[in-house]
Amino acid sequence: MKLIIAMIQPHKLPDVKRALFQAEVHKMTVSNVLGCGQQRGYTETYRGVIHEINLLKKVKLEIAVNEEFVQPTVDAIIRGSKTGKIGDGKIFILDLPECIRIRTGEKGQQAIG
Amino acid sequence: MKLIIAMIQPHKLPDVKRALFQAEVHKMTVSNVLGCGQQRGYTETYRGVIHEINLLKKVKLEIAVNEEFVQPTVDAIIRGSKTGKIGDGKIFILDLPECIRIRTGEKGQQAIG
Amino acid sequence: MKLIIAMIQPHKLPDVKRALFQAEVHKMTVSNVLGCGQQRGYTETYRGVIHEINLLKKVKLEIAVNEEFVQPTVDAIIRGSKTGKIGDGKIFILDLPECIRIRTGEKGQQAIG
Amino acid sequence: MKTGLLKIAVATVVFLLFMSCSSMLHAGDETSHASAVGVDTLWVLIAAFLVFFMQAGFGMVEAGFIRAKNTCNILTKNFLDFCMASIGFFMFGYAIMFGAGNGFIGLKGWFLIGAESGADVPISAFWLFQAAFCGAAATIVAGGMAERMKFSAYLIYSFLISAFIYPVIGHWIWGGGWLAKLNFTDFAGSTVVHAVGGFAALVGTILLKPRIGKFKQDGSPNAIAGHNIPLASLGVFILWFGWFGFNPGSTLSVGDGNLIARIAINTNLAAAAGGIAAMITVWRMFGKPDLSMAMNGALAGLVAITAPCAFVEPWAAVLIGVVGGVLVIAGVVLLDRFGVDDPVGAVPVHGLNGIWGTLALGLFGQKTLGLANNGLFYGGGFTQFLIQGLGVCSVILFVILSMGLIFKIIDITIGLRVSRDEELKGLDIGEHGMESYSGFQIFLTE
Amino acid sequence: MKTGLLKIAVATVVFLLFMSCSSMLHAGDETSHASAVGVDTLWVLIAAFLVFFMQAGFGMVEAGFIRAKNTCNILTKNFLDFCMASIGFFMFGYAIMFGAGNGFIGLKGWFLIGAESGADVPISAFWLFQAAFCGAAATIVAGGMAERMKFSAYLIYSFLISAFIYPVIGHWIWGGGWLAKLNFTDFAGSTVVHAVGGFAALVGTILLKPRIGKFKQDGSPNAIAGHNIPLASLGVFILWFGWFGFNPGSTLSVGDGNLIARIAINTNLAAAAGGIAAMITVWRMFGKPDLSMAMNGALAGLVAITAPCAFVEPWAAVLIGVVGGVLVIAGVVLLDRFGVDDPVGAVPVHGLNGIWGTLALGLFGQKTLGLANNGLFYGGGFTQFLIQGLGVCSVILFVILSMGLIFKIIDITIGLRVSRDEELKGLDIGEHGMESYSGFQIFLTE
Amino acid sequence: MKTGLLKIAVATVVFLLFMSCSSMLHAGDETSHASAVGVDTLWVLIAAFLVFFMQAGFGMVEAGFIRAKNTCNILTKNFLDFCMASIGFFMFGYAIMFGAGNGFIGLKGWFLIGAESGADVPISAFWLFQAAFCGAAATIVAGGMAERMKFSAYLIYSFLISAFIYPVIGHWIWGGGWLAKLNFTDFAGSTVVHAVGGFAALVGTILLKPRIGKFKQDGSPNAIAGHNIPLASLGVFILWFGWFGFNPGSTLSVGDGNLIARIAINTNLAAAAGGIAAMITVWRMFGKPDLSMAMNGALAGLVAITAPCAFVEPWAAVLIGVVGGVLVIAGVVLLDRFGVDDPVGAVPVHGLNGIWGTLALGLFGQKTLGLANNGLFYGGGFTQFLIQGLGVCSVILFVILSMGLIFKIIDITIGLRVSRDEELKGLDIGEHGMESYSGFQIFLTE
Ligand SMILES: Nc1ncnc2c1ncn2[C@@H]1O[C@H](COP(=O)(O)OP(=O)(O)O)[C@@H](O)[C@H]1O
Ligand SMILES: Nc1ncnc2c1ncn2[C@@H]1O[C@H](COP(=O)(O)OP(=O)(O)O)[C@@H](O)[C@H]1O
Ligand SMILES: Nc1ncnc2c1ncn2[C@@H]1O[C@H](COP(=O)(O)OP(=O)(O)O)[C@@H](O)[C@H]1O
Repeated sequence: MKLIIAMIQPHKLPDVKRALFQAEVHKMTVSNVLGCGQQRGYTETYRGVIHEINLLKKVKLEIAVNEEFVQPTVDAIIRGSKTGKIGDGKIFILDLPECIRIRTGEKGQQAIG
Repeated sequence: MKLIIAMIQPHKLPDVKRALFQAEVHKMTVSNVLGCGQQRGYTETYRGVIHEINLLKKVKLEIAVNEEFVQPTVDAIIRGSKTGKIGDGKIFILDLPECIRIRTGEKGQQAIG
Repeated sequence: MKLIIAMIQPHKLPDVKRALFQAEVHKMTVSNVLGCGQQRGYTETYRGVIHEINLLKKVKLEIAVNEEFVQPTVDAIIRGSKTGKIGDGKIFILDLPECIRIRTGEKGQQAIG
Repeated sequence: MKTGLLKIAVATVVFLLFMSCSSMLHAGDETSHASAVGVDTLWVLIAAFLVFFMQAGFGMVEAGFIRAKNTCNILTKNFLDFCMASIGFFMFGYAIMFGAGNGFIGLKGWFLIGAESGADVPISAFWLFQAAFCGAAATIVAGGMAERMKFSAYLIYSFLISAFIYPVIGHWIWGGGWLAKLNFTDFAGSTVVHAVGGFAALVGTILLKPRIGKFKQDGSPNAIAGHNIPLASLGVFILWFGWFGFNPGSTLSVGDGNLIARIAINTNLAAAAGGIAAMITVWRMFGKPDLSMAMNGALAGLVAITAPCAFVEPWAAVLIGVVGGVLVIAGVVLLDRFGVDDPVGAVPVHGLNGIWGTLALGLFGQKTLGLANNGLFYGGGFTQFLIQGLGVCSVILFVILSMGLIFKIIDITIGLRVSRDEELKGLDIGEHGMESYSGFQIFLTE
Repeated sequence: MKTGLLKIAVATVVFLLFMSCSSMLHAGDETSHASAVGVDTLWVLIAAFLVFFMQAGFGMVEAGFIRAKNTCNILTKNFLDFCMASIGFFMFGYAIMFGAGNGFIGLKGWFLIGAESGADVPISAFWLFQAAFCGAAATIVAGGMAERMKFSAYLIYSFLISAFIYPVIGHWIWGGGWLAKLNFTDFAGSTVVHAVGGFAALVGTILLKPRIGKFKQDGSPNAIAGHNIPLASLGVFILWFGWFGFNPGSTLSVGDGNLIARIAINTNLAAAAGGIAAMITVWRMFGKPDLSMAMNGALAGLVAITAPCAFVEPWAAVLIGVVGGVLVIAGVVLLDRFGVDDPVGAVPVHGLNGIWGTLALGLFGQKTLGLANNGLFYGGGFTQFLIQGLGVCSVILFVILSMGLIFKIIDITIGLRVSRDEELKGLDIGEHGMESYSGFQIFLTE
Repeated sequence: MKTGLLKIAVATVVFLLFMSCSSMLHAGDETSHASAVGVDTLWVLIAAFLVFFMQAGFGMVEAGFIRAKNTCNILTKNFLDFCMASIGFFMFGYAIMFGAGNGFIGLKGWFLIGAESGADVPISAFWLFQAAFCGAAATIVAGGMAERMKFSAYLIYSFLISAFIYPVIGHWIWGGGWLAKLNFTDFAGSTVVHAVGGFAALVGTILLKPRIGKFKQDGSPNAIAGHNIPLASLGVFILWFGWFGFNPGSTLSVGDGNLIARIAINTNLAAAAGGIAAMITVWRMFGKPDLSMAMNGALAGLVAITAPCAFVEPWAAVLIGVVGGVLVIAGVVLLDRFGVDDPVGAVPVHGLNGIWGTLALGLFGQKTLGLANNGLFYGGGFTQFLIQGLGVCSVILFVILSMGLIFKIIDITIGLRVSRDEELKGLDIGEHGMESYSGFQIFLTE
C-alpha cells in the first residue's frame, strides 16, 4: 500500500475531487497548508508597506491506496490540478506498511478502501 | 520506529487522549483535517439550496513510537474512538527511520519519547 | 529521497526559514498543529476556572529533499529552532520513494527541488 | 375732572393689563420654552444619524453573507459608496432631487449654493437626512453584485447612481415631480430607495453573470455559504435599529408625537412579523429554521412597511410584514431557478418588497391617517392602488433602462467583472492586496 | 367732544395694546414652541430604539461567550425571541401588564384594541418601549441555557414568557398591581426585567443539566472558553449604550431634564465601578485580569443600578456598582461549585444583581428624590427595604414556579435538550444545518 | 351718563381684551410646551450616549488592526480605560477641568461635590458628556502602544491621563483657562481630545520601541497585517456615528437647530472627503485601494473638522477633510521611515489631524458664524491662525513633557513593556490567560 500526499492549488480542489471520483478513488483526507515553492508569491501592500508573501495557501491531500490504485490516483490528481503554470504543486508517494479500519478492526488491503 | 497516523471523529479526541495516557503514550501531534470516507456526510440547506457536505471535519493524530509501543498505541486509539458506526476513522502506520529531538540533538529511540 | 517532518515552536518559524534559505532549501510546506509533548503547557483561567492547556500550538514543516540535502536541512532546522528549553520540538525523517512535479510530470530527484 | 380721572383709570387699567399680559408672556420666558423648529431639527438630525448608521448594517450583512476571501472588497465598496454618495449628493444630487425644475428633474442648488430646504428644518439637517437615504440606495447594489464586480467599476457606478439616477427618481416622488402630482405616495422610500436599489442590483447581477461554482452544469444551484453569520446578524440588528430613523424620521417633524409613534410601532411589528413568517416558511419548505432567511424576512418586513408606515394601523403592519417575509423566500428560490445569482438577497429583500410595500399602501392605506384616498380594503376602490402600481412600474422601468445602460457602458470600457483567476483567489487579494482575516486558517475552496 | 376724543384715545390705546399683545403672542407663534408631549414622545421613542438595540448586545455577548459550533443557534434564538416578544406582547402581553383588571393581572386591551397608554405619551410609543423591555427579559434566558437547548422548545418558551409570565409580574409592579400598591419600587426593572430573566435562566439551566464536558467526574468544573471575545466585548458596549435608553428612558418624560440627567450619570458610574470592581476581584482571586469577568462586572453594575437609578446620589451609584461587580464573581464561582452550568453568566449578572439592585433601593433611596420612604442609610429604617425584599422574593417565587412548570411540560412533551450527538457536533449543524463560520478552520474539540 | 357708558364700554373692551389675551395664553398652556432646558439636556445626554458609544468604535478599530493574539488585551485596555476615566474624571478630573481656580488649573468640585455645570444643562448631563470625551482621549493611546504594553502599566497611565493630564488641558481651553482667554478656539476638541491622545500615543510608542519584527535590520518596515478588517470597518462606522454626538453635541444646546445642523453636515462632509482623498492617495502611491487607509482617512477628516465644525461652510469642510485624508497617509509613511511603530495609526489620525484641524480654524473660520476673528481666507489675517498655532503647540509641549515623565516613571518602576517571550506568544495568553478566538486555528507567526 502507498500513502500519496499531494500539495495542490486550493482553487483546483473541486477539479481534483471530480477527477478522483471518476477514477473511483473516494476516500481521502484534505487539509490546509502554506507552501513555499518555485512560485514567487505575490506582493501585498498594507498601510503603505509592500510585503512579499512567500507562504502561499495550498491544499494538501492524503490518500492511502493499494498498489494497483497508485497510478490511477496520481493520474487523476494531475488531470485535475495541472495548468502548466508554476505553483501547480507536487505529489509525494510513501510506503504504507499497515492500515487499520477502526470501526471493524480490519487490516491492510481490506481496510484501505 | 513507526509513525502512526490516525484520522478520528473530532468529538472522540478527549476519549482517545485519555486512552493514550493510560497506555503511557504522552506525546502526539494533533491537527484539523477534512475527511472524505465511507460516511456520507450530511446535508445542509442554506438559503433554500440543499447541498451535500462530503468533506467532514476530522482530527488527525500523528504519534511517533518505538516498535514495542505500536500495538498498545493502536489499541488505545481504537479503544478511545470506536463506536462501531461508519465514520470511526482509520489508522495508518508508516516506517520511521529517524527521529531527532531538537533540544538535545538526541537521535532515534531516545529521542522519540 | 527523504521526507523531513519537523514540529517547532510557532514563534521560531521566521528563524528556521532564514536558516533554511541559507542552506539553500527553498521549498517546504507549513501547517498549524497542536502538540502534546514534554512541555507541560500553561494554565489559563477563564471565568474563575483554572484549566490546563496541554495541547500547545506548534508549527509543522514538511520538506522533501534529496539524500545529500538531508543533513544540511536537519542542521538548519535545529539552528533556527533550538533554544535548549523543553518544547523546542522534534524532527522525523521518512523514506520518500517517489516524488512528482505536477506541472511538468517530472519524477524523482529532478522533481523535488 | 371726571374725564381726567377716567383717563387715569383707563390708563391704569390698560397699564396693569399690559403688565399682566406681558408678565404672563415673561413667565413663559423664564421657564423658557424649546423652539419647535429646534426640536424638529434635532429629530431630523438624530434620524439622519440612525440612517447613516444603517451603512454599517448593510456592510456587516453583506460581508457576513459572502465568503471570507471577498470580505474586505465588499466592505471597501460599502464604505466608499457612502463617501461617494455624500460628495455626489452634495454636488449634484440635491439640486436634481429638490431643486426647482420641471416634473422630471430639479435644476437648482448645485453644490447646495442657493438651495432651499425641502422641509421646515434648516437645509443642512434636511440634506444630511436625504444624503443618508441616498447612500442606502447605492449600497444595496453592492450586495447583489458581490464577489465578482470590479472595484473601479463599482466606484463609478456608485457615484453615478447617487449623483444622478437616485435623485431623478427622488424628484419625481419627493421633489414635487410628476408622480407626486399624481398623488403617488411613498412615505419613507419603499420605491424611492429600496425598489431603486433592488432593481439596480437585479440588472447588475444579470449583466455580471453568476459567480463561478454557483450553478451546476444542469443549472441547479449550489449553496455558497456566508462566512460570518454573527456579523450578518449584528448587521440586521443595526439595520432594524437604523430603520427607526428611516421611517419615523421621514415625518421631518415631531409635532405632538402621535405620528412618529404610530410609524415606529408599525415599523417594529412589520419587521417582527416578517422574521417569523420567513422562518416558518423556510422551516416548512426546507426542514430547517435558516437564520439567514429569517433575518432576510425581517428586512423584507421593514422594506415593505417603509412606504405605508404612516398610513396604516398596527394589524395591517403585521400583515404587510408577514407577506413580505413569505415573499422574500419565494424570491430567493425563484432567482435560483432563473439562474440569477444574488449572494445576499438584495433583489428579493429590497426589490420585491419595495414593490409590495408600495402596493400595500393602496390596499391598507387610510384617508383618516392622511392618505389622499382610502386603500382598497377601506372602500377606496382601486384608485390609490393603481396610482401606486403606475408609480412603482415607471420607477423600475427607468432604473432598469438607465442602470442597464450605465452598467453596459462600464462593461465595455473598463469592464464590470474581475478575471476568473482573481475571482477564485478572492477579490481581497486581487483588488486590495490584503486579507480580511490575516493569520486565520480559512479554506478557500468550496 | 372731550369724551369723543377720549373714546378715540381709549380705542386707540386699546387697539395698540391689543396689537402689541397679540403681536407678542404672534411673535411667540412665529418662533413657535415645541409641544411637551411631542418631546416626551420623541424621548420615549429614542429610548425604545436604544433598548431595542440592546437585543444586538445580548446576541453578541451570548454568542461570543459560547463555542463557535453553537453560535448560529444562539443568534437565531436571540433574533426570534425579539420577534416573538413583539408579537406576543402585542397580542396578549400589553393587556395583561397595563390593562385594567385586578391586583394580579390586567385583562383589557387585547391586540391593543381599546388599550390605553400607561404614560402621557401616545400608546404606540409607550407600547414600543415596553415591548423592547419584554424582549430583553426573554433573551436573558437564552444565554443561561445556551449550547444544549432545543430550538423548538426555545421558541415556545419565549412566546410564553413574553406573552404571559413577564406581563403578569409587570402588572404587579408597573401596571398598578398589588406590589405597586405596597409602594414597592423598581424604577427601570432590576426585578421586573432582570430578576425575572435571571431566575428563569436559573430554573432552565438546572432542569437542562450542564453541558457535556463542563464538569469533571469529581464535580470540579472545566473551562469552556468563549469563541469570540471581540464580539462579546462589542456586545457589552452595545448593552451599556442601550442602558442609557433603559434607565433614563423609564422617566417617560423629559421635564426640565434634571431627572434624566441624574439617572444617566448614575447608570454610567455604576457600570464603570462594577467593571473595575470585578476586574480587581478576579485579578486577586485568580491571578489574571479576565476581560470576560470585567465585562460581566459592568453589566452587573448596570443591572444593580436599574431599580434605584432615579432615587440615589452618584456616590451611592458607585457603591452599588462596586458591590454588583464583586457579587457577579462570587455568583459565577458559586454556580460552578453547585454544578450549575450557566455559560454566559446570566444568573449572576441578571438574577443576583437584580435582587441586589432592588434591595439597594431600600438602603440608599431618598425621599427627597421621589421615593416613598427614605432608605435605611437615610434614616428611613427598614420599611422600604422590607417592602423591596418582599417584592423581589414574591417575584422570584412566581418565576421559579411558573417557569419550572413550563419548562417541565416542554421537557415532557417535545423535549428541552438536544441529543448527545447533536450537542457534540454543535447545534448549528444539528438544528439549523449551517455553520456560523463557513470556511474557517475551527477545532470542534475541547 | 356718557362717561358712565364710556366706563362700561371701556371696562368691557378691556375685559374682553384681557380674556382674549389670556385665553390665547391659556390655549398655549393647554398644549403645554416643552422646556428649553429639558430639550437641551435631552440633546446633551443623547450626544453623550453617542460619544460613549465611540468607545466601542475605538475598541473595534484597534482590535481589528492588530494581530489576533493581542486582541483580548487591547479590548481589556479599551474597556477598562473608560471605566477608569469615568471614575477618575468623577473624583478629580471634573474639578480640575471646570472648577474655579486659576488660568492653569481648576480646583473646586472634587467628587462633584459643590461642582457647577459648565453649561445651562444640569451638571449630571454636562459631566456625562465631558466624561465620555475624557474616555476618548485616554483610549486613543491604547492603539498606538498596542501589542507590547504591559496591562498594569496601562491601567496606571489611563487613570493619570483622565484624572489629571487631560483635565488640565481641558481647563486651559474649555474651563476658562489662559488659552480660552486668548480666544483660542477648539469647538469640539481637535486639540483637547485628539492632539492630546495622539501625542501621548507618540511619546508612548517611541518610549516603548517598535514591535518585534516590525522593522528589518536595514530599518525598512515590514507589514504586520491587521487580523480582522470587518471588525475595524464596523469600528470606523461606529466612530463616525458617534462623532455626530461629539461635534454637534458640543453646542450643548439645541436653539433653533441651525447650529447643530451646520455642524452635522460639516462633520459628515469632512469624513467623506477624507475617506475619498485617502483612498485616492494610497491607490496612486501604492497601487491598491487599501481599505485600512481609506478608513483612517475618514477618521482623519473627522478629527480635522472637530475644531472648526461650527465656524466654517460646507465647502471648507470638504477641503479640510481632503487635506486630512492626504495628511494621514503622509503621516503613516513618515512614521515608518522614522522607525516609529504605531500599529493603528493613532498618531497620524489623531495627532497630526488634531493640529491640522486646530489650524484650519484659523484659515477657514468666519466671524459671522461666531468666531472671534475671521480666518486668513476671510480676510482676518493671521491673528486667529497664530492664536491657534500657539494653543496647539503649548498643548503638545505639555503633553509630551507630562506624559513623557509619566511613562518614564512607569517604565522605571513597574515596566512599560512585556517580555520578548510574552510578546511573541501574544499578550492575550501572557497577560490575561485567555484566547480571543478559542478554537479557531490561527497562525501565530508573521
Ligand atoms: N520539496 C518540497 N517539500 C515540501 N513541499 C514542497 C516541496 N516542493 C514543493 N512543495 C509544495 O508544493 C507546492 C507547489 O510547489 P511549486 O514549486 O510552486 O510547484 P511547481 O514547481 O510545480 O511550480 C509548494 O507551495 C509547497 O507547498
Ligand atoms: N484511503 C484513505 N486515504 C486517506 N484518508 C482516508 C482513507 N480512508 C479513510 N480516510 C480518512 O478516515 C476518515 C474516516 O473514514 P471512514 O471511511 O468514514 O471510516 P469507516 O470506513 O471506518 O467508516 C475519513 O473521513 C478520511 O479522513
Ligand atoms: N512521539 C511524538 N509523536 C508525535 N509528535 C511528537 C512526538 N514527540 C514530540 N512531538 C511533537 O513535538 C513537539 C515538541 O515536543 P517536546 O516534547 O515538547 O520537545 P522536547 O522534548 O524537545 O522538549 C510536541 O508538541 C509534539 O507536537
